[in-house]
Amino acid sequence: MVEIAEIAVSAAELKLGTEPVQGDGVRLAHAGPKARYSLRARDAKALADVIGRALPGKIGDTEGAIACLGPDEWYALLPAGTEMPRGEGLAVSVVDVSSRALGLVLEGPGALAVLSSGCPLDLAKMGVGRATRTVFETVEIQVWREGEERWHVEVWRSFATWLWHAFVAAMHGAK
Amino acid sequence: MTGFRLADGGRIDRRTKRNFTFDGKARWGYAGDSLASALLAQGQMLFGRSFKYHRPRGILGAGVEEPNALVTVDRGPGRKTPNLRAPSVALHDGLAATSQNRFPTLKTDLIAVNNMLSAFFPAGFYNKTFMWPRAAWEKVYEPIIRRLAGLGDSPTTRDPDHYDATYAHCETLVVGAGPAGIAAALEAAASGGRVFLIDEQEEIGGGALSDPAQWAWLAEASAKLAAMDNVTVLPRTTAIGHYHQNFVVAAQRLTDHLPVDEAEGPREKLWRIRAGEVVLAMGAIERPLVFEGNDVPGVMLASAAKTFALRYGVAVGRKLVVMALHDSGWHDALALHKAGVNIAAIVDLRREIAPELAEAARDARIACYPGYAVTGVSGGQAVNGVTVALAGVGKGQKLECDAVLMAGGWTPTVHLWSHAKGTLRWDENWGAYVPDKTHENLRCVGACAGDWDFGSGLVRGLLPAPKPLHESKAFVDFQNDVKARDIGLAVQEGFRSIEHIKRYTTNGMATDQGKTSNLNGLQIASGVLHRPVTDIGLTTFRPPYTPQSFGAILGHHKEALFQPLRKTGIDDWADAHGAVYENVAQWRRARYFPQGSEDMDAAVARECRTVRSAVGIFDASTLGKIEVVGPDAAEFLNRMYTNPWKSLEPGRCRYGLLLGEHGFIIDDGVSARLAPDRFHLTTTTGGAARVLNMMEDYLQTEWADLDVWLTSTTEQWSVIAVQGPKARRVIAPLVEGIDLSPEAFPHMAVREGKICGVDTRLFRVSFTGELGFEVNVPAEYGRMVWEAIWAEGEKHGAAAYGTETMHVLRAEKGFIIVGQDTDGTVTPDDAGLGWAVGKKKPDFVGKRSLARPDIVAAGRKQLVGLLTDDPQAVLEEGAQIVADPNQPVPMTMIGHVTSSYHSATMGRSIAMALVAGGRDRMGETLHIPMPGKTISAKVVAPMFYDPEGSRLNG
Amino acid sequence: MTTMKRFSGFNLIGEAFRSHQGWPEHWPDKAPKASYDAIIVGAGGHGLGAAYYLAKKYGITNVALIEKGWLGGGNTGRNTTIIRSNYLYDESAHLYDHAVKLWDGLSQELNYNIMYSKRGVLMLAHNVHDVQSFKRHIHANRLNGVDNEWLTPEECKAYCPPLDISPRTRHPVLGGALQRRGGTARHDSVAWGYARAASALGVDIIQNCAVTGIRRGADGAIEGVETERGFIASRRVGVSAAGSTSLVMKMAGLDFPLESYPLQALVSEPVKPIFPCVVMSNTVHAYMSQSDKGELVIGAGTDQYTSYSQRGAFHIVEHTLAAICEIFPIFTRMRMLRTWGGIVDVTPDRSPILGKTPVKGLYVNCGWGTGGFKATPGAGDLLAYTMAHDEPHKINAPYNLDRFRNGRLIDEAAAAAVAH
Amino acid sequence: MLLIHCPYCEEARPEVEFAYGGEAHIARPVDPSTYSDEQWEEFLYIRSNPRGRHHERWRHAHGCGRFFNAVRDTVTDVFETTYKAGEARK
Repeated sequence: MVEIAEIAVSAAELKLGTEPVQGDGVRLAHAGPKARYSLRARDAKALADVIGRALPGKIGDTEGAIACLGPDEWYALLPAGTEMPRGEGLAVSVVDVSSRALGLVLEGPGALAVLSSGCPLDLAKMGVGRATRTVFETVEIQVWREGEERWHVEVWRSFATWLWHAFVAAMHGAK
Repeated sequence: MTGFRLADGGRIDRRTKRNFTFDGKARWGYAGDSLASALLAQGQMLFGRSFKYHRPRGILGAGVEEPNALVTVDRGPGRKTPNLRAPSVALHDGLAATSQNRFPTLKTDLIAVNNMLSAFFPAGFYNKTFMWPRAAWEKVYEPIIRRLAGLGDSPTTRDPDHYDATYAHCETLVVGAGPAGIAAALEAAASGGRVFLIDEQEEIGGGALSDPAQWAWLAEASAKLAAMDNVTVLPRTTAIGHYHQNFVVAAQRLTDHLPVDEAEGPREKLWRIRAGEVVLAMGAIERPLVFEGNDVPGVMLASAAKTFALRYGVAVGRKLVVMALHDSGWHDALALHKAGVNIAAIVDLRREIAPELAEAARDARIACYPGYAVTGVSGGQAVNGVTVALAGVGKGQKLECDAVLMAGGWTPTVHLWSHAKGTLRWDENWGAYVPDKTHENLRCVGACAGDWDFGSGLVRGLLPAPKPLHESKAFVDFQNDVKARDIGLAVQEGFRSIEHIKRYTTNGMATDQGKTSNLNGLQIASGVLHRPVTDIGLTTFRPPYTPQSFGAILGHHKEALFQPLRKTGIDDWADAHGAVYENVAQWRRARYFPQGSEDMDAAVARECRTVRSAVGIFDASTLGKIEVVGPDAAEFLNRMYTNPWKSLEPGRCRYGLLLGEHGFIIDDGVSARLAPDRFHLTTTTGGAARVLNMMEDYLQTEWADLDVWLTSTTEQWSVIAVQGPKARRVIAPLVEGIDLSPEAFPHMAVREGKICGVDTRLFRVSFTGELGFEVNVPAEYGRMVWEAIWAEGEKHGAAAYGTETMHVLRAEKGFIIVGQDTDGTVTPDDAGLGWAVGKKKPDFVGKRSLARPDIVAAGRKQLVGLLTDDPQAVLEEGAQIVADPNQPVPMTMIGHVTSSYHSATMGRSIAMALVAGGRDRMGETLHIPMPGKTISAKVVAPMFYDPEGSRLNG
Repeated sequence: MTTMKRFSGFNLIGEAFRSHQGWPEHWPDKAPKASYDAIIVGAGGHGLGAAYYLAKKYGITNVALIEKGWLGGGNTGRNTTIIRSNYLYDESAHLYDHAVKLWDGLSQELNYNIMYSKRGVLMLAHNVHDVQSFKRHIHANRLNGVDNEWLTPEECKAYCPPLDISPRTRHPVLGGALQRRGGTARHDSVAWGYARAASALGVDIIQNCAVTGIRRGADGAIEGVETERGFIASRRVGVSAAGSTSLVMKMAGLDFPLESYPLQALVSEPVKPIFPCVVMSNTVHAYMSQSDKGELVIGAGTDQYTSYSQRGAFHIVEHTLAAICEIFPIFTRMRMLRTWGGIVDVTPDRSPILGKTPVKGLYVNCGWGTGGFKATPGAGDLLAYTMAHDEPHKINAPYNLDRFRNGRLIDEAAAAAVAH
Repeated sequence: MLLIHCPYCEEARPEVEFAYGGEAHIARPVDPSTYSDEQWEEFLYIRSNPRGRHHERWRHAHGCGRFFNAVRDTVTDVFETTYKAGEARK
């Protein structure tokens, strides 16, 4: 006789955590509001001139809170409210995506393990100051290694709730 | 010794007793015991019943190769696990195990009658019968077969346990922690790289665990490994498969070895390991011998008996006879003798035995029968003797004993090697397949590489058969009850390849996946076919190495975390206001907002009336959005979309229609030109990712010369649609810096300014036919702005509406929904959207396909409106349309209903449909045959309300 | 002709008393003759069926069936054995229902129990779009005379108790489309049954004989095939080589609209009966049944890239089992016993190509993607018909190569297109 | 899960970051209207589908976002090389 118990919590009932979660050697918290810009150009110099900031030259490098994500793509993660010129008419693309993503921060000696529970990259080999787009299981994220034991994770707003709880599950050994 | 427990020895902790039950009876063992060793210690010989004949079966092996002793372990509600191998179940207090596949009890199994009738159930018997009478297969025979088959019982409730999963990376992964594996790990670790050493057993050591002489070394090596921080040692961890480029998946058992009340955290953990180099040290599995009675409980592998005695301190019998084809049988016999187990005799088909072995046996007063073979075993549920004969022929003589040990040689464990598509080579000295070549950075060490001194043996590991093969009752695959004669029968019936023989006899297809039967089957087949083993082929090993719980494989992906459910920034408000939701792509969207006891129809009717008469507010945030920026933005869109874009002025919007290169509609949406070099595109909710990827594809690979870039802004914006005659009045008080007057802000225009003090991109667009605005604000302000608009709206009798009302309102205007009114086979002209195709444009994605013969042919299905003769009859979406309702089945269908609703506005039902030659059928009456009745409807233009569009101006 | 000893319970008992020594070979292993009236390339279920029906229905018994490996060793022996015909378009419904009609009674016709079990195939709807799409199927099927009925969630649960119909699941079950005549059959038995019956009718089954070339005459027409065992002449050659079809067609100078992808499937350990039917869910991406042996038989997805390696990625299995346990949560403690991979040949509209080719005397049956098993008898019969008459039967006429030029595609998958 | 060397990121990354893009070096005609139905069919649908060396497109969709080309053996699934879009067929 098959009897299927109701699930304790459904996907619809999950809520994005607001308070930091302290796990065994790792802390999960929100990064707080940021200004975010997607920056595109064939010619890095032209783009740098438009925004008046230096750009990292190599994919995966960061400089002044700007990461190089692709050969013609940079991503700026700046203090909330930071404005940026759009460079109208020039062969560049500056798009404000401040509200598109949320930033989550994993910090502590256990942070690497939590991130590795669903991210297939060899993160231990990722240097401090490096950043990349990748995935956590099926969800696209950006990983910024801000310190030996500090990882900033960018995730699109509507995936944040799932990711938050996936992190918590990994922190608590999937309990 | 008490029972069968030896006076001393073994790695068990004799000071710590463990209480458990088997088939409900109280039993006990020691810490460090396996379920098998604890039961053997108490004289339990009978462990299970075979799959087909329900024959009584005992222990064959001491590890994962065990085919017979399968049990169900019950760890409480929802925690029952069938088909576990007794030798691999660690003993703990409160362990509750039951035997399987018997009715009613293990000792008296009525279905064992199958055994008497076994002559009627040879290999492939089910192909030969159960065909008459025809209906009886499903009604009678199949249900019976299903009930008899199947081993244990499936769980029947939700599993309360959780499972963990992770990725891991290392320079060297060593699979198997026997002496060879440990040595490889130590060597790799010295170089400083990350090393993983994993082993399926309770503790590392492998074969060394059954050899006290190596324990000191083992303890030392274990300590050394534990002390190195670049080494991760994982016991109770089985490498289940090797995948491309040294991606090895392993499962760690975390709690099943603990009493239920001590089990905390996940039950198992899945390790997805990417390794630079993989070293396989998985050892070898001893091969049983094929002789009459080789399945009587008490007949087992010599290596198993050795493990039970030396690792667990258990004698598998009081008087043992060893049947050897291989020196390892002698070594094991001598080791057992040394451990205090009574070895009555060693029988070996070989006439010449290495002198030092023969001598040692003599010193141990073990009777030796060189040149002899076992020809039969006496005993039913336990062995009471064996018959041995010179060269295995003739009557022979009976030797009394209560256990028979088989030493038939060794089979290297090459499973993972084969998963990796590594090739195998037949090794004459081993009489087995050993690793040959691989394109992975993968190597085998120790026994699984064919590199281990077992001494010598007869390479063709078969005993002479006293009877002709077709009479042989000797077993090859114990669990599946495959006898030597079944393999003979398969060959006799024309099966030549081992794949066919395996499938016909089911040899090697049981839960042990042929670990002890594949090679014997192969050798028997090669014997009958008089062809070398290598001509018969080898069945490929497939993951997993041993059966693996689904739970660990799906890891965290269950229940609430199975898949993300995307919600908009306004979702909470909808929830608080009683929204009923529907799932669209990964999102959930409010479908309608019932008030009081309203059902969907009532709620939707009210929402529609409110929008048409006053104003409605709708959360459109899930629509896909792409910001297209760069000097060539307009040129790019001109090439992607069917309609012209270059002429669109900044500040204006345009409906865009997107085709696949095959010419069929795949997406649509209204887009705005914010500046000469900047567009704000919208796509369907489900199409967002697909469209962006498609555009990137063309941009990067076909038109790389264009200076334009695409950025997804779907989640940057919350989108609030305010629709209805009072829309302007609702937003006016909230908007700053935008002149909302019709003159300054016409239909299909866009303005940037502020609303509620927040930056907004304000669109004047309408998917309802009413005066309408779509308010785009940064996502985190969506909820605040929505509430402000709602507050204003309430002053004008506004209603919040959901997707269902949105669908009705747009249908009243004949606007299509891609994916509902189109289905991937519809062209712009089919959908009545010919006007949206730039006739003068030389090219756009999909244009060429629109000129293909069948696309320009007459009679294609075209989108039309339908009005039922009975205005209250609402057609079912998906209902099929015919011209002649009285024709016989199969009928000629000329189309189907794509959208159908009751329109409160029109006070009647309306529908849209794709109908062959539809636009030439205006006014024609068509028929929709439904179960029990046929509905008639008139073909009309797909535009039911305000055809002149006057309401757009409020 | 070889004589075929009849299979029956009576003969089985009789043979039991002489240790079954009287059973002859299912099919004698033949060496190729110099020429045949017809050659079929590929001894999977479809090719075996074609050979059988050529001899049985269309009077062409001088037939060679050549196979590069062992018969039934490809997708026939690697699939999840699902049989159904509740397809949307008339062309598909007629094609698959032709097969289902032949499945019925096939055991008796072949005198070989292929274990066709009408357990019912239940397709789950999880969102409004699924419901619209399935209703469209059901109405079309009804007017085509194909059984397919709508079940409420409760009726789905009653039909398949392990199903979780709680509205709180990620993809709640809103209902289902049930075809009661759908079900499963024993894949190996189908191949062996056809092989035995075909060779009894005079068909030469030639295994381990790969085709190395296709010989065409001055007029371009087929003259025969080059094989590892020499040239075999015939003016009629039917290719039914699944994933290898592109390669064989190249030998005839034809490029095909085909790509071959890895498809994985898996089974659990056997357990007592728990799962009474076949359940499919396109939205959650899972389908499952339980075999007579007791194994849960689970179909996984294809990998994203083309490959002939018969080896898939593990994350495909992860996603499949997550989907299975989402719909059937009682199975997380069940254990995966064996996984395997096949090579599926896919056309641009994911419907098969079955008919003539631009080369006179060369016929083709391919592009069945993940759905070939259910069509086995129908595909065999229609390929045989087409070869015998040098023109397609009206059922397979729409499945021609021209459709990729003129745009008359038969796209069932597109018809279930992703929604708004 | 394959490991794929991205010629832009210049490192090997896990397959789940990538999206397969079908056969490579099938250029869309500059003016499709000049194509006959047969030529258009070939462009749209005809694929080489070889057993062995296969030129194919991948997109590092969840990485640098770029499309690139690869040569992979479809029997072993081993990558021979990967190279940037626009570079000559290898």
